[in-house]
Amino acid sequence: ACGSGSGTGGGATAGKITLGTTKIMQFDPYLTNTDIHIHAFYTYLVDYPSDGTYEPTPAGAEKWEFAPDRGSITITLREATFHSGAPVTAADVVAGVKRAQDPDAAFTLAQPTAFVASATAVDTRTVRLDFKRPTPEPLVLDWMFAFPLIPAASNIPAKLEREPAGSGPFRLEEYRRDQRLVMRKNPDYYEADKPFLDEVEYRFYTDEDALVAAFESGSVDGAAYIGFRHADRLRDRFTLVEGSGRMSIFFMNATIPPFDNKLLRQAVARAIDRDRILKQVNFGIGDPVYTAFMPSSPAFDPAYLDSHGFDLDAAGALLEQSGGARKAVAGVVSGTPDVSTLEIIQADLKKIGFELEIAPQEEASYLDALFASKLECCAAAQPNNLQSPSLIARGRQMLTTEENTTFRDKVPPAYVDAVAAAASAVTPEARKTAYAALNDVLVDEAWAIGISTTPSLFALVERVTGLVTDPRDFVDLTETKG
Amino acid sequence: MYGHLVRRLLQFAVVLLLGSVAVWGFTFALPGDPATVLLGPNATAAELAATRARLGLDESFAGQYLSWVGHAVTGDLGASYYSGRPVVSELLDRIPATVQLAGVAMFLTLVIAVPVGITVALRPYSVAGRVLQGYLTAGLAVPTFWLGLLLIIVLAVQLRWLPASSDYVPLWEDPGGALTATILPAVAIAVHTSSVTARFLATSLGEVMGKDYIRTARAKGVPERDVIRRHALRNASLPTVTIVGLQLGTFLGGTVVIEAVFNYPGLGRLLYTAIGERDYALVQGGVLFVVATFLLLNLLVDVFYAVLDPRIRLT
Amino acid sequence: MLSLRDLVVEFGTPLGVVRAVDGMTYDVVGGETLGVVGETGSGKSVSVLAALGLLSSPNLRRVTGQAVLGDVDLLALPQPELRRRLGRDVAVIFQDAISALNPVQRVGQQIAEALRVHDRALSAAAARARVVELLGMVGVPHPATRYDQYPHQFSGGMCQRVMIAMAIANRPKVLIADEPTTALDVSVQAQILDLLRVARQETGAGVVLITHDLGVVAETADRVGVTYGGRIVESGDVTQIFTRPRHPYTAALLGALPRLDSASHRLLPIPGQPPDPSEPPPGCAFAPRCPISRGRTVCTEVRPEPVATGGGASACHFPDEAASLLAAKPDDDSEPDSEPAVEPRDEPADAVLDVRDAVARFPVRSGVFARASAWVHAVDGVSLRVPAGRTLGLVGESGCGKTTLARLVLRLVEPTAGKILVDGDDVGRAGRSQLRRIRRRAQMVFQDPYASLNPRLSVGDNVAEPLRLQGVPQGQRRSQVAELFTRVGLRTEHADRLPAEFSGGQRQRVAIARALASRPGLLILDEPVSALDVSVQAQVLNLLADLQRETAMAYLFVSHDLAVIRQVADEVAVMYLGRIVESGSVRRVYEDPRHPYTRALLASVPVPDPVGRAGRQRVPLGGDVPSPVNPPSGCRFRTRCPIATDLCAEEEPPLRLVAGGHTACHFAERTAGQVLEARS
Amino acid sequence: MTTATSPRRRLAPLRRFTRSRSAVVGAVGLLVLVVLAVFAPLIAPFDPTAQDGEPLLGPSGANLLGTDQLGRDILSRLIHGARASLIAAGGAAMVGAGIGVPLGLLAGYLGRWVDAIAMRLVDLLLAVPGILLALVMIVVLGPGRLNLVLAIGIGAVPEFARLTRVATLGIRDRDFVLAARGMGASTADTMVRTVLPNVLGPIVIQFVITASMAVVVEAGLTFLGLGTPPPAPSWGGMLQDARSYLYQSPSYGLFPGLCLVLTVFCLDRIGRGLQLAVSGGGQHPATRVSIGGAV
Ligand SMILES: Nc1ncnc2c1ncn2[C@@H]1O[C@H](COP(=O)(O)OP(=O)(O)OP(=O)(O)O)[C@@H](O)[C@H]1O
Ligand SMILES: Nc1ncnc2c1ncn2[C@@H]1O[C@H](COP(=O)(O)OP(=O)(O)OP(=O)(O)O)[C@@H](O)[C@H]1O
Ligand SMILES: [Mg+2]
Ligand SMILES: [Mg+2]
Repeated sequence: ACGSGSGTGGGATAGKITLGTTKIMQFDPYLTNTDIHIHAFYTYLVDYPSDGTYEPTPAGAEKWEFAPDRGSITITLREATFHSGAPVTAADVVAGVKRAQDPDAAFTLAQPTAFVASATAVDTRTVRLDFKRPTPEPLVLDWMFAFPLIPAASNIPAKLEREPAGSGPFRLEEYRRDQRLVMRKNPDYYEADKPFLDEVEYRFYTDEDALVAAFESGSVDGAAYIGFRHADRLRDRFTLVEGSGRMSIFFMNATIPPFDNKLLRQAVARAIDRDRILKQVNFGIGDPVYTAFMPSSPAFDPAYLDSHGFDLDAAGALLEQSGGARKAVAGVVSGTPDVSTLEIIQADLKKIGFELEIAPQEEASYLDALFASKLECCAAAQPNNLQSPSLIARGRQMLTTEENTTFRDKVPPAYVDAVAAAASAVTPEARKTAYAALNDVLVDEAWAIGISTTPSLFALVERVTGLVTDPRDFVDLTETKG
Repeated sequence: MYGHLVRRLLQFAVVLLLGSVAVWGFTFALPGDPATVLLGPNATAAELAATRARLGLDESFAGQYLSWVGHAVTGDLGASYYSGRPVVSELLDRIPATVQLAGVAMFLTLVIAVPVGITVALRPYSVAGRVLQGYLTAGLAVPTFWLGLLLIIVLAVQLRWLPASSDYVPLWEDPGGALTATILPAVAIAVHTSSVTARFLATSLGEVMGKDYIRTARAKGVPERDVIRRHALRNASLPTVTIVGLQLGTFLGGTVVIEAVFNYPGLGRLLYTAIGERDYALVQGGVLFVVATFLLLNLLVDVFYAVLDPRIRLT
Repeated sequence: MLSLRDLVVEFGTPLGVVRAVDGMTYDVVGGETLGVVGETGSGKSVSVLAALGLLSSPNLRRVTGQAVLGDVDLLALPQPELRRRLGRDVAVIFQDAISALNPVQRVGQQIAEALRVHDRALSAAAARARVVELLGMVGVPHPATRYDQYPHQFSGGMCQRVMIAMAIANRPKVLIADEPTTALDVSVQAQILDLLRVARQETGAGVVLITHDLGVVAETADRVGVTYGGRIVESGDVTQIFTRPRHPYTAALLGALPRLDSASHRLLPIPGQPPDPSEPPPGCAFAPRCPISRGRTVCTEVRPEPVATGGGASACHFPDEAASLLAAKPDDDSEPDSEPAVEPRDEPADAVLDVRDAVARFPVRSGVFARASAWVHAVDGVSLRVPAGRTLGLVGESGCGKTTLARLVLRLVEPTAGKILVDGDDVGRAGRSQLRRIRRRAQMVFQDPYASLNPRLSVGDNVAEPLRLQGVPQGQRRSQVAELFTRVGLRTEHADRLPAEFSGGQRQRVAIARALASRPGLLILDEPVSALDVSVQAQVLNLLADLQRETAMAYLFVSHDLAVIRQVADEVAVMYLGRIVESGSVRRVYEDPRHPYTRALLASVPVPDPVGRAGRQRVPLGGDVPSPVNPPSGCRFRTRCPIATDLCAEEEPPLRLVAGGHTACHFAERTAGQVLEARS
Repeated sequence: MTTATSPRRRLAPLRRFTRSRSAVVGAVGLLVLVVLAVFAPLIAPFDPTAQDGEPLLGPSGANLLGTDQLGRDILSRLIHGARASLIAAGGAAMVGAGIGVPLGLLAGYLGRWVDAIAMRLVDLLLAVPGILLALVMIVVLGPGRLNLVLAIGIGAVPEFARLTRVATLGIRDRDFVLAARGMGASTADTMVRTVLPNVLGPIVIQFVITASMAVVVEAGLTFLGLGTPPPAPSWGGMLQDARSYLYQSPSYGLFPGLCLVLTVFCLDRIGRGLQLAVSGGGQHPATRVSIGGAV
């Protein structure tokens, strides 16, 4: 599957790779929750390195400057062109911010953009963002890291959904749902010589095992987002790349019985055997987490793993104390490793006399029930909150508003306050206290219990090098060779 | 005969209409909708509502259905919620692949079923007969997906003789490539269907061998080989034609599991993912297309049957 | 020519080994016709099939003996050798001709195949020419067109002609005809028997004619072999067999036969049933039923071997006593059972069944919406009356509407027009509950005893079914069933058995018992004895006669067998294409038939008396019955009528009073004799 | 009058059945399975959901067939898994027969528009790919054993309906049915008491065939993630799990696969035996079979 396409850039490392994946794809970075291809089409204002640290490097933005009171930022855009050939202008950023502020049109960006009051084009390449209140720098940088450059005219959902319109290293060549996505090198990419590859083809697989078999038999050069169980077997023959990944979280729904009982939630929280899950479900890949912060997050506090970790006796005692029901149903998307995770939790809970029933569902049904707050509990993935712990309040179960599916109108005020404090702690000391408080309330309310990080896993033939993921777990092919 | 044909066509229309209502009812009964899948787990209620409005999902059932039927009769089945492409083009994309796989699988089915069926019918107690009867049972018992997996692991992953996943390569462009791509899924399917077909053939051949006209042929002095070829097989093939037709119909409707196992870009997989994604337009158009294909094929089988059987043709 | 020597055929069955043929021996020589006659299951078919290597059932256990054709033993030949002789030296005509032809092959090609397998050099064109010639020879009209048609486009009689053409195609030395006319109407039967005679002359072959119809044998055979229990029990010249039988079984068969030519007397049934081939008795197989054995030990212990006696052979220990059975017959004639004790009354009010202008049409559906595009005029304006205690016999060819008429009475078929009164109640207008009451008073007995009983219920439950439907409580049902069983001569202990365990005759008794359960005043008997062997037929006919005498039930007795109708009926109605063409007392219709159809029917019936057969006048009907969808204009019979004129096509003759009966013919005044004279 | 069974003839079909050695083998095999399923808690050496062992062990003295990825005893799971398979088999066949037989009976006996409507429904059911039908039904009804059985059973309805209809048509005009009407039996009474018992033969055979299909389809649906919910073991589910660990523990997948094959084998043999028994002696060993399957 490797042919040498005639790259327009004419680089020495012209080449083509084929990657297999099981993911669905869309092209609107404001909406998409898939992550394998989006970074190839779009340039963001800044980049973070792939090593887990948060040192911003200029990308779409050439430079930026915070107002001393942290009440605004002025961004100078790099001189670059979109795939369409049009130049990247400040007006495009202003239009993009407008859209990001509309919660109806941009869920991946709406919450992170909440701090922005307005955007103004100072000149064609300079934009000024005014904040609603003084905002910590990390939060703004995280926002810049997440903000894609899109031509204003194309920046509407109906259009972007099907046609990427960015300025990223690759352009869309061909897309056939369920079959393939072909990307060609963008010759006008702002970094000369990059990307190295001329062409990247994604092949879509319905079944993960089919994907791995195809990879092993040489049909594709790489397999993306494969299950950990394949790791051991593939390790000696192929290159394995672990991405930054996400977190696996156990959620309990506080709006309906039995988990409207806080003590019961706390009891169950202590019955999660992270070691065994890491060993048997993750095959040793990933790290334990407790309060939905990745180890790279400034709010990550390993102490909770010891003080509130797996302890069936403590769990039993709390269960006794809660006096509530001893039975619950867990929703989960069928065919995912979360099923096995739940099975382990189930077996442990059984030992302390709590019966957890597992009801695997197909994804759409699961989401439907989740949105309607009908799931009693579930195991689900949660994205990385980068260096701003307040970004934890992004997902449906973590919102501070009534739309929070695990609390609805009863979101604990302490949580709301803790998130607000984290989002406005401008000084490092203030941040420290704010993050600790946030951790405290998360542990106390115990509705979202971290289990482990789940890095994304890629298997590649040896020829392919330089494939990395950014902290959001987006695949970055700019440096990839093959 | 012609009246019969026209009646069958009318029935066809009725079933199609019934089918369209049923499919619509079912898609609306499915929990979740395209918006939920499109936006994923972290979408807010407002975003969901906005997306629904944009996709036209907030109209009434009857309104949507009627406008859909109105367009459908002109051949416009709407557009996929995901790709935005017309459902018809999405389907047309997959049809050649499906037809090719169905063709190869059916060819294999017949190549296996006919000799096996004949041997089992005529020499049930011979060594070959007994062995082949074992095949008939095994063919039914082995789940197709399991067989597919084994084939992949042994032939593709271990021996690397054939590719594990099968892309669609048009037969006329690259016959060798097309064959290597379809042979594994076709075998996985044919093991099951050939054992079913062979049983039918064996049963009807067994029955036909007891018929009076076979005795007549023998009494005329026709050698046994010709009795079987000229008299028995022709009559025994009649009921088998129906089965083969039905099977071909199911092949064309998509062999979901096998397509998933071999990642073959066929109709079945398309519909399977479309259901998962709640791509209503595609599900509705696709299922209707599959139903129509199946019914049309049955109609063809009817006609073919009539051609084979003068008792039907001439009344 | 062909000699079977000591042929033994055995099958393995779940209930043990069945010896279907037990030492069958007979010969046939060129140019002669050997009639092989016997009851069903006596091994007639199996023996020839085994001799020709055509038995292919997987449970065949053993075939021994010899089948010598010319000078080779067919049984000793390897299969390909045998096949080379089949169809060339010996040909077979099978019973059910329609199913004996390949449904998907053109008729002509099937015959041509018979030619070409034995003559590889024969060109297709030459074969075709020869087949067309053959088809013409056997009387298939338009042979060149018919060549390309398929069997389902042929009537049963035509299919049998095709079979005959196929059989004589290679001028075989021996022709075996296995019940060639059994499923056919008398008129067609007469045609086919004529054709067989022609075929024998044409080919000079020896013919083996297998049948269970003594009349057919008497008409056509030169010599006769009578089979019983898988072997020939008597053989000899045809006249001798019929006049001086030397085996009691032969004599008993003749005694059980209803006759067309003589006034009715009580029939002499053979008691008991044929032997069970899985448990053959040690002595004479007929001994348990034999009127002359009288328990003599030699009969029950020693199996009699055939002994040649004066031109024939008989396997009986006391052959001389057999003939006396035949002589005893006339003595019984004194019985008054069928001569009506009561003279027919004229008052219409007394009729239990009164049918007035009944019409039943079935739609022929075609087109897109399956609309009725035409109608089958199954019953087309029939009137008849059956008074209490009397029997109306209804005769006619197959498809003339007899069954439909019988079903109309119980409204199992919806009447299209007309009135049917049972005990004065209008069946057509009756509501649900009234209909149920009517159906209790009128009961039906069906033709096929194997099909008319629910096979999943025990015979007792079958009989109790009408009682259950009337809501009779369990306990009472039981005693009533026991009583019914006794009345029809069944053993009450057998009530728990399934119908499958009974023979045809016994089942017909069960069916009659079931019909009697609701104490009906009217019995509709649709061919109640057609599926039975003569010996059993006689038992059932006698039972029916006895029951009528006891209860004064009225019978509507449907049959295509003129002899049976003569035996049982007081009045007769002759049906043709949905209409009654002649009716009247038995004597009037049989002895002074005024309708040419009645006359033709009577002439077609083979008479079981070979004496004087050469001199008998036969004017069998030509052609087939026209389609009831488009009955001919005017007189419906005119297309086959020997005396039809233009008038007949224009005007439909009404059923009118002629010579003490009713006849629907423009020329009803002419007697049979006059017609013959006019012809010559 | 009650029917005291006459042992001799009533048993004839049974005798014919038992004469076929392979049919008896099948029946015995199935019996063993049923016993295993019913008494699973007594027979299985371990709790099938207890994650007590090391994961993915090969066969050993402690765990005769080894352990699965969560350290559960495979043998115990197989024994308990027989329940899922047998419930799917019996349940689906019952649902299929329960709906299909009355439908076919009504269509065949009443004819005309009832027939037309019923057969169009059947056409439709037949025309929709079975696995998609099951998929949609499970999604709509929600996962769970009962719904699984329902979904597979609905797919089997057309076969039952068509078979029953054809058989009914075959005897609708037979004399004994006419006789029942002639005795004054109502339509419903005739259908249930007279027609139904006489079309039961082929239905019973179809029942067994459907059961054997259902075992395979259950496995296929579990493969698609729609089968028996965890932790209850099912062979299909184990097979699905096992393929992820084929390299770590090759024997894991072998056993559920074998169980599946053996069950279908037994049912198939019984089907043939029944066929022989119903159709009388001298029958051909090859048998009819339904066309559905886990394609
Ligand atoms: N395959 C078989 N297995 C067991 N018994 C058989 C088989 N074929 C025939 N028979 C038995 O052989 C006996 C003779 O049958 P055959 O057909 O020769 O009778 P037949 O005299 O021709 O009677 P019919 O007048 O009914 O044609 C019958 O009792 C029949 O039941
Ligand atoms: N249900 C029906 N639908 C259509 N035509 C029918 C139906 N029943 C009978 N017929 C036709 O009506 C005519 C009379 O049939 P019927 O059965 O009454 O004749 P029959 O005299 O009893 O004949 P047989 O001696 O063969 O029993 C035949 O042509 C037959 O094909
Ligand atoms: Mg016979
Ligand atoms: Mg009749």
